[in-house]
Amino acid sequence: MATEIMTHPYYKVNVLTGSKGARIITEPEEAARIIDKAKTPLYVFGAEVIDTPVGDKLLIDYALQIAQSRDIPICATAHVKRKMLELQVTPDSVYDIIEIVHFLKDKDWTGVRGQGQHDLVLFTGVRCDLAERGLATLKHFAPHLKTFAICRRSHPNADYAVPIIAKGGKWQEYLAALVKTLGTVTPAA
Amino acid sequence: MATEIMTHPYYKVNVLTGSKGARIITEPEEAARIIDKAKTPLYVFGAEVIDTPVGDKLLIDYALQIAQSRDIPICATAHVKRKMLELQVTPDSVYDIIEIVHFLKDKDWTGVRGQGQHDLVLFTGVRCDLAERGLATLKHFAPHLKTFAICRRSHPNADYAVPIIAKGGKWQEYLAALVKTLGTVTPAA
Amino acid sequence: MRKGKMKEEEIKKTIKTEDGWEPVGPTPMPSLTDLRNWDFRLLQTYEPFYAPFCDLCCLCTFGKCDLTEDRKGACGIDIATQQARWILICCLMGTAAHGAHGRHMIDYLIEKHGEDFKIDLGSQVNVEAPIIRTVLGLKPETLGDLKKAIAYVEDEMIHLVSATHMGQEGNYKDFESKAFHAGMLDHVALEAADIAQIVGFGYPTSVADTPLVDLGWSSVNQEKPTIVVVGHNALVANSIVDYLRQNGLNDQVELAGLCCTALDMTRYDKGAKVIGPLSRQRFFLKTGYADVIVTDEQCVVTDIPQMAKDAGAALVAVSDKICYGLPNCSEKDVDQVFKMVVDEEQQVLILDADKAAEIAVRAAMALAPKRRELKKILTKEEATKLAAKCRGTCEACNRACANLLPINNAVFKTAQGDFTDLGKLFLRCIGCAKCEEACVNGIPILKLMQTAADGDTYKIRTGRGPIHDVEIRKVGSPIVLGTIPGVVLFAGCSNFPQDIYDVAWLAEELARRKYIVCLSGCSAMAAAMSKDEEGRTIYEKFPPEFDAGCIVNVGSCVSNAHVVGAAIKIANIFATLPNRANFELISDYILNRVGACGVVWGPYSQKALAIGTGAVRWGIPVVLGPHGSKYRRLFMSKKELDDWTVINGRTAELVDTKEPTPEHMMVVTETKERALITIIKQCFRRNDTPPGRGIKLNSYISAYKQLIGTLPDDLQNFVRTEKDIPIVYKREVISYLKEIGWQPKPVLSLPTIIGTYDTKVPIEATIK
Amino acid sequence: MRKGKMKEEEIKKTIKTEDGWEPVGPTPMPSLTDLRNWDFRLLQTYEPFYAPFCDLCCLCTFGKCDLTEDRKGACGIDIATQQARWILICCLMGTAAHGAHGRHMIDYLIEKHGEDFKIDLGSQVNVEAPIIRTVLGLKPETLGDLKKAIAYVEDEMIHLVSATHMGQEGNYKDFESKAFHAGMLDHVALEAADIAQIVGFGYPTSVADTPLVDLGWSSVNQEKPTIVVVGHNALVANSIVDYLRQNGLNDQVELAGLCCTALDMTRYDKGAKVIGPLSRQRFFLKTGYADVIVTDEQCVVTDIPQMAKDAGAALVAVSDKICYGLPNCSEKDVDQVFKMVVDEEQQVLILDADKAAEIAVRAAMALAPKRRELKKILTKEEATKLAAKCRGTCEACNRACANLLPINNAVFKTAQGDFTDLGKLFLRCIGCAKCEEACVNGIPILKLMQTAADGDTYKIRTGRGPIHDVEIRKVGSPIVLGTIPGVVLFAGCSNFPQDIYDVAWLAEELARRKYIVCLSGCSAMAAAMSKDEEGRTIYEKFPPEFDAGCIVNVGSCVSNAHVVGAAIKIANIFATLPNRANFELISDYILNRVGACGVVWGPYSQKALAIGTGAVRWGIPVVLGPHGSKYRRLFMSKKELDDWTVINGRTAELVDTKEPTPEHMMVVTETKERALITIIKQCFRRNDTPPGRGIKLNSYISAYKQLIGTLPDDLQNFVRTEKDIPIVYKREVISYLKEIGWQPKPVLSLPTIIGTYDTKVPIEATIK
Ligand code: SF4
Ligand code: SF4
Ligand code: SF4
Ligand code: SF4
Ligand code: SF4
Ligand code: SF4
Ligand code: SF4
Ligand code: SF4
Repeated sequence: MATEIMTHPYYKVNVLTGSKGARIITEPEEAARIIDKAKTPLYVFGAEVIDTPVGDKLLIDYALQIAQSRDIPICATAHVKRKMLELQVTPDSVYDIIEIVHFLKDKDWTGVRGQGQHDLVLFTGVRCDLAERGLATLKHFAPHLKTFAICRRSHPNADYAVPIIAKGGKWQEYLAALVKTLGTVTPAA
Repeated sequence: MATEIMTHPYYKVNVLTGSKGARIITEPEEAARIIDKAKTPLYVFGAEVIDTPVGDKLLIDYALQIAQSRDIPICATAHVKRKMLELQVTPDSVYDIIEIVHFLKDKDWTGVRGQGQHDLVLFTGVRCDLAERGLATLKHFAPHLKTFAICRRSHPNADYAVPIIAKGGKWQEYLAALVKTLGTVTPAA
Repeated sequence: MRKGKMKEEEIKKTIKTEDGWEPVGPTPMPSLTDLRNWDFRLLQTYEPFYAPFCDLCCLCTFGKCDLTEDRKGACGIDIATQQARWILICCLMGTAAHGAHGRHMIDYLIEKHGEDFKIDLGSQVNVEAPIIRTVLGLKPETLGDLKKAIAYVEDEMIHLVSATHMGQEGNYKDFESKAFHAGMLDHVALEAADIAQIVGFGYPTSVADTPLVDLGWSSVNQEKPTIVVVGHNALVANSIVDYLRQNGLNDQVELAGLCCTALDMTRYDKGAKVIGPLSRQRFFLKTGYADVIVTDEQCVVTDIPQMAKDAGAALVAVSDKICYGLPNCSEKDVDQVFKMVVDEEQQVLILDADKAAEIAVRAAMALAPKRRELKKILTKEEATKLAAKCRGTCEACNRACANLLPINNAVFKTAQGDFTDLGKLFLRCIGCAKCEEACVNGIPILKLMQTAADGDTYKIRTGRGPIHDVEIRKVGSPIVLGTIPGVVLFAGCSNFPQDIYDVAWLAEELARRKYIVCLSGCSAMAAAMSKDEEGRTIYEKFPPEFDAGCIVNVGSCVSNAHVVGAAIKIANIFATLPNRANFELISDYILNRVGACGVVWGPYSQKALAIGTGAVRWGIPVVLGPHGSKYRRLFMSKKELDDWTVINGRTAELVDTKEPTPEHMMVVTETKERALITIIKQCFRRNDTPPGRGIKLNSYISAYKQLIGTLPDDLQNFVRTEKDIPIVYKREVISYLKEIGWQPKPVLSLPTIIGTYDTKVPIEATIK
Repeated sequence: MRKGKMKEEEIKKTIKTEDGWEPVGPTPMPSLTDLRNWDFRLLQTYEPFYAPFCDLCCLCTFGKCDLTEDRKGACGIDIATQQARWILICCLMGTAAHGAHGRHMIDYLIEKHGEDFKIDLGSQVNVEAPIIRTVLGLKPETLGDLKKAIAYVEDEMIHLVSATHMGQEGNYKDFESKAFHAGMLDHVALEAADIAQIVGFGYPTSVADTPLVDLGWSSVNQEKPTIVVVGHNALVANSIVDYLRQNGLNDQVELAGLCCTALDMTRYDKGAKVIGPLSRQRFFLKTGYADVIVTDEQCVVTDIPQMAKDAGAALVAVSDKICYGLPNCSEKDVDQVFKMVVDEEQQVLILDADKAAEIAVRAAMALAPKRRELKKILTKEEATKLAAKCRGTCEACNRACANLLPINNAVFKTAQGDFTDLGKLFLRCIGCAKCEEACVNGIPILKLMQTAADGDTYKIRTGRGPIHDVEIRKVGSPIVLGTIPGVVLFAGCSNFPQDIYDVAWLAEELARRKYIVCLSGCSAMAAAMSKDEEGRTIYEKFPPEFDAGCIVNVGSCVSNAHVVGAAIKIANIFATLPNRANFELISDYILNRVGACGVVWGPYSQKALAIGTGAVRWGIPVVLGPHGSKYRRLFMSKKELDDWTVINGRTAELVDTKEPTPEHMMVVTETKERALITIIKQCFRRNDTPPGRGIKLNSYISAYKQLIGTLPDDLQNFVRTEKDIPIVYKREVISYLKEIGWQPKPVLSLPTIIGTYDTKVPIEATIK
């Protein structure tokens, strides 16, 4: 009955000192289910999606596929928009990471599409220490939504986190499986 | 690969904020093995052993059995000695809990029997918040020994801890099994 | 920086060197490093013991840094040094709380009486400010002089706070030395603050048998409009007293208080009521008895605005330390503010004492008639019903409890209509409200406790302030000889591990054994909450004069200064050692010859930590209750394994005394039984004469036998020669000593550690 | 407490009210709550954003308390308030560091020159202390007056520290107001400290083109006896310069420094060398080049004693803030200490500047000949060999890295003999040494970096101190009109997320766009570490005069005061607003009309937090690099969703400007690209004239296009009328605005928020 929660992410500076830690989503299929269930999700792209290779692709390629599978609006932080435009995608919104987190705290915010506050926010490619701070903010001040850190370094302050996946190959497999599951499962509602 | 360590003991004031947490010893047999392997163990009896019922017995009854199974010297803290004498047992040493911890920090201390510093220290019946502090002290400042908190509220700062055992019955089972195993296994060396 | 010539001149001016009451000693107004050698000497025997509360450091943006297993922070700090830094930070919070309090009090009284208002503590007190005299070298004669003392604290503080910045001090010993400095400054602030309020408000002084006043939540007459003051600074409370007096409303309005403000208010008006210590804040405020709640500063639970709202009570915050985000009405017209408070139900901040007082009284009178219905506590039936959902099994309450109490069972029994356990629980409850918050069924546990709690009223003696010079003359010799076995101060907070009665028990056990027992603050209040069969509290049972077997309430937290002051006065008045700017000389005397011990059974606050840390620098050992382990640092010797060499003041020779006294300088004990034994032991001094040691050992042995059943296990450490052995136990002790191969130890009549380290104090100074 | 009459008289005396340089404004020497309404007004628009670093509070022994999911601590505190309390504690550490530094410096200089030593900042600076003038209402004329300024900081500090005690302030807004107060006090301390050292040591002032000096670890000539000073207080460093000069040893001994002491030392002696910022401390000290290491105070890594030992270097600690547990040799004879240091290899504490200087020099000369062998860095072969065990796979190093760097690959490549990646890594390394500590194979990664690092030497301009009044007169108008697009200060530490070149890049991008660019402290050093194709650093490329397109090194951390001072001077000198004791009036002016922005790209220290927090109270927005999120608090608006109503100073009417400027007061950006855009945006002001806004928008659009590829996504928020649109982008912008349904917004020439909250400042005061 000793409660065990995820406390040790990849980076030591992000060790959880606290009592509320992420649920680790070990299986991509479960990750897909979480995403699938969301009614008004949002996907936040951090600066690192642009230049982080995942096998033969870039992180942004997978992130985009995930977003597109459920028409999840994208918030492009930092200078990500530039790359997205190159890829012929227009982000639904452009805020820097801390700004979008600031809006997400407000339960009456209308969301990036004006359709109401988001219920699930995915994060990928945000610098890990900064992401962890933003996730801490949301954990404490945005009880109205859940966060999912799609990051192989793992994030204890998220509601859902990927386990630490050290090997590049495994990470690609995880992402590919996630994309695939989202592609095969019929969207809820 | 996300490291999970025990962070949530029974008492919230004892939540671990840190990076080094106890190994949970779920099986009494494993507990027995740990005790059995020790060369110069010590058993610290806290004030609560005297009046904490465990089923039809007192906590001190089990603690004594454990100690006696391997001739583990006992340090009686607080006013425990009085009760021990009633039970016809003389403690090997009398120090208050913080004092014995202070001695245990010193790797050159000769131990309560003058035969050298202890390599494993068992704790039972110390007020949980105080025990946790003492265990933290030893975790950081006594790398030369291991600690085992035989307490059903669980102690993250120990090296080994019992999981939280809410039900009195289960706790008695755990202790009984531990005593039994110690009694059946032939002492190492 | 080493002091330059100009700085030295400035100090001379500040302390009026020309004022020749005594020659100026080696350390006038010591700065950060001036007493460092003394500190290091203490630390050599009494090693810091650290109990880290966290494996990490999170103080700067390089972190969090993991400090386990010899890891260092990005700044290079290690776990021990980080603990010591934390201790310094916490001590500074405490010192600042008292210092700012003193500054506020003094500034206010100077506005009222002028800078030149004389300090006169009555016919019995000539050495008015032993701490300020010893530390600064200043003999304060006016309120203006007290201001100088606080200014000194302020000047030093900035350097200490600076040292806590990342990339500053890198050694735990130096952090501890700085923490000692903070603690000593704290004592300066305490003394300045209490002297100021005594003279400025005319509190009792130079009398021992101060009035007995009512204590307990039931002492509050809920028929009357009720003002409850909460905190530690009685300035506004006293203004309320003035306003009531001036308007002839004393009898019509009930004025009661929680924490030290209550204690200090009764020093001003013995008709005021003391509700209780910190642990009773939530409990009482949730009764709704208060029509108006006035919060001043320190140890004020921060959710009072919500509780006031829930109880339909008005809230007036009066301190710049606690503003609660409220509108500042200090400059507004009183009628306008009255309207805001009463009609618009607004909570307000008023930083003008007179205005706040008037608003509080008028609002209480206006609100009381409307609030009759709100002053009810639950009936047993209602309470039973509210508890009904509890099956006693989920234990969410227990797990959240800051005092590890078995709430589940008590609530479950309450659900069965049996309030006994809940009543008992209440006596151990520290009022944190975490159980209530955690309860999965939303049971209002604190409200249930109101129903379960007994409604007794008790008597507490109001704080008497400084110990009289004549008392010192009388007890000085027996204390130093050891024939009065010790002076024990119960100070600090109500974070008790066990029953609220523990302090009363400990105090009584000691008073019976002829210790001089002093109490202050929350401990003084808690000790009043226990009656004997005849219905008397210890304040009624034991004499109030500072002498063997007394029970003395010195006053609020700031009054703690007077007990340290008494120890100094023993050196100064009784032993005629010069104290002016002579910190080391006096502390060495106390450490070696004055059997004093501080006890904080319910340690919780940073203030109590600062006080305790200061006491250690003065050579006074401190015993803490188990919560004290959460301070993270103690000072302990290795007992007989350590080197106990001191100097014989008479011969200037080193002598290995082999005697671990005082054994520890800051130690935690788990149970009241162990605390009693430890307190007794911490009163041993190297200077004890054989008859004195005999008396002390008599206490020790009797208590040990009573509580543990045998002779003390470490008795051999404290018997120096056979002459030390108390007659009653002679045979038994001798046979025991033989058995374990005891050897006699030297007895020194003039022991000192001056000369065992690098100091400007000559050994000769120790023998006067 | 509200100020009483006596207090007011005292203040009048302190600030020499009779001295009629300006009438005294409403808030002379403001205390804790005097500017609270202003603070609350700021907080109304710029909400605190908290990023808790920990779910718990561990500040008192009631804890740890779990503050998740709306839980409160035992004291009643909630998670937001706890964060705010933490911020206050950290700000106080920063303020205290600067305040104590200032006090030390001033006391020292008073010993040297006397209290009446005149403040003379040269012919170009008449408004000598804009911060002290505005905050205190005092025009400091002598060192003694500067002491008064520090005494004010000390007086206020104790109250602020007090408020952090458990059971004090219970509302996050009030904690933030107190943090603002701490920040403002910090600026007072900065200004006092820098003015003191400028006048006391004769640092450059009233000149813009101060000398260019050498920077970089390779600038140190390891053939010579070498002294390296580390820290922030150049007092002892300057004494070393004096000693060298007096003994004709300048050419024989190499004197170099790390951190601000280095910068300040070059203001005293342009022959001294700057090794680099904080991030280079461990890196350099591990080279062994230093024969003697002198540590003063602040940002000194705490494991220097160990590093000194490892390197066989002598260590002399010279500050009471950092004593490392060392023997205090301040009173010992120099020869005796020399012996301890050189013969007995003891590390020592010397709190006497002259003595420390002499010891340092003599020890360096004695040790250098013996230490030749120790001054070697690894050859590539040795380094390759040492790296050999790394397979690049365990990643223990990466996981420990405080800057999240991919160390494994770099070390693995090094093992193959390829140093490129390690060289690149070095440029991102913040020198925390955690990788080394974590490495499972014990590879000395920092030593490998020495081999990988390039050995270039750079030029940095020495700190020039205050901005000249005449410069202010020149730039005042274009800044307020907006035609100089902004004044940007790069301040603070070297905890950079990305390359050490980032600051240089940002500074250059802005200077090119005709911003006024100032730098200080570690940022000023880092910006020097980048050369163009012609080998020039930005200090060589851009003019040093405070004007459009400049690059100004103001000096060390304490010199930051001068940039805030420049903003004040724009209001005071250019706009002739009275600044004496007129904090709100001046800050309102800055907030609405002076396009200034502070940048701390590598935020790490509590000092930088205090500086930043102070800047916000002055109305100056602050942009932080990503590590700044670990400060736990930002101030952000909700952009166009917020209410941006201000008052038109001319008509005293409320006007909804619909314009979010400045958009945030403290914000973190992740990448240098985003930082540039954000900095540009934070320089917008409501007061911008259409041509001015046009120029600012031109920068904004050009940068956005360059870095993100489109028109700014929030362009509509900042175009008020078509007149604001820069010509070059006119067509494109208009079509975009049409598309998204943009509506024109009011343009105010005299915007103010005075009058939108309860203040003593009349609206009329804002239009002068
Ligand atoms: S102060 Fe030191 S140990 Fe603490 S977070 Fe900063 S670098 Fe790490
Ligand atoms: S209020 Fe009392 S019983 Fe409840 S959790 Fe706190 S200490 Fe325990
Ligand atoms: S949490 Fe509530 S319901 Fe559960 S055991 Fe405690 S009082 Fe009963
Ligand atoms: S030191 Fe305290 S606040 Fe910091 S991480 Fe640890 S528990 Fe949390
Ligand atoms: S200060 Fe408050 S929240 Fe923090 S540990 Fe103490 S009671 Fe808990
Ligand atoms: S020293 Fe540099 S590379 Fe190593 S862990 Fe620290 S920041 Fe990372
Ligand atoms: S920890 Fe050491 S061995 Fe492991 S990857 Fe890093 S440098 Fe290589
Ligand atoms: S800029 Fe920052 S790191 Fe550098 S010396 Fe100043 S405070 Fe320290």
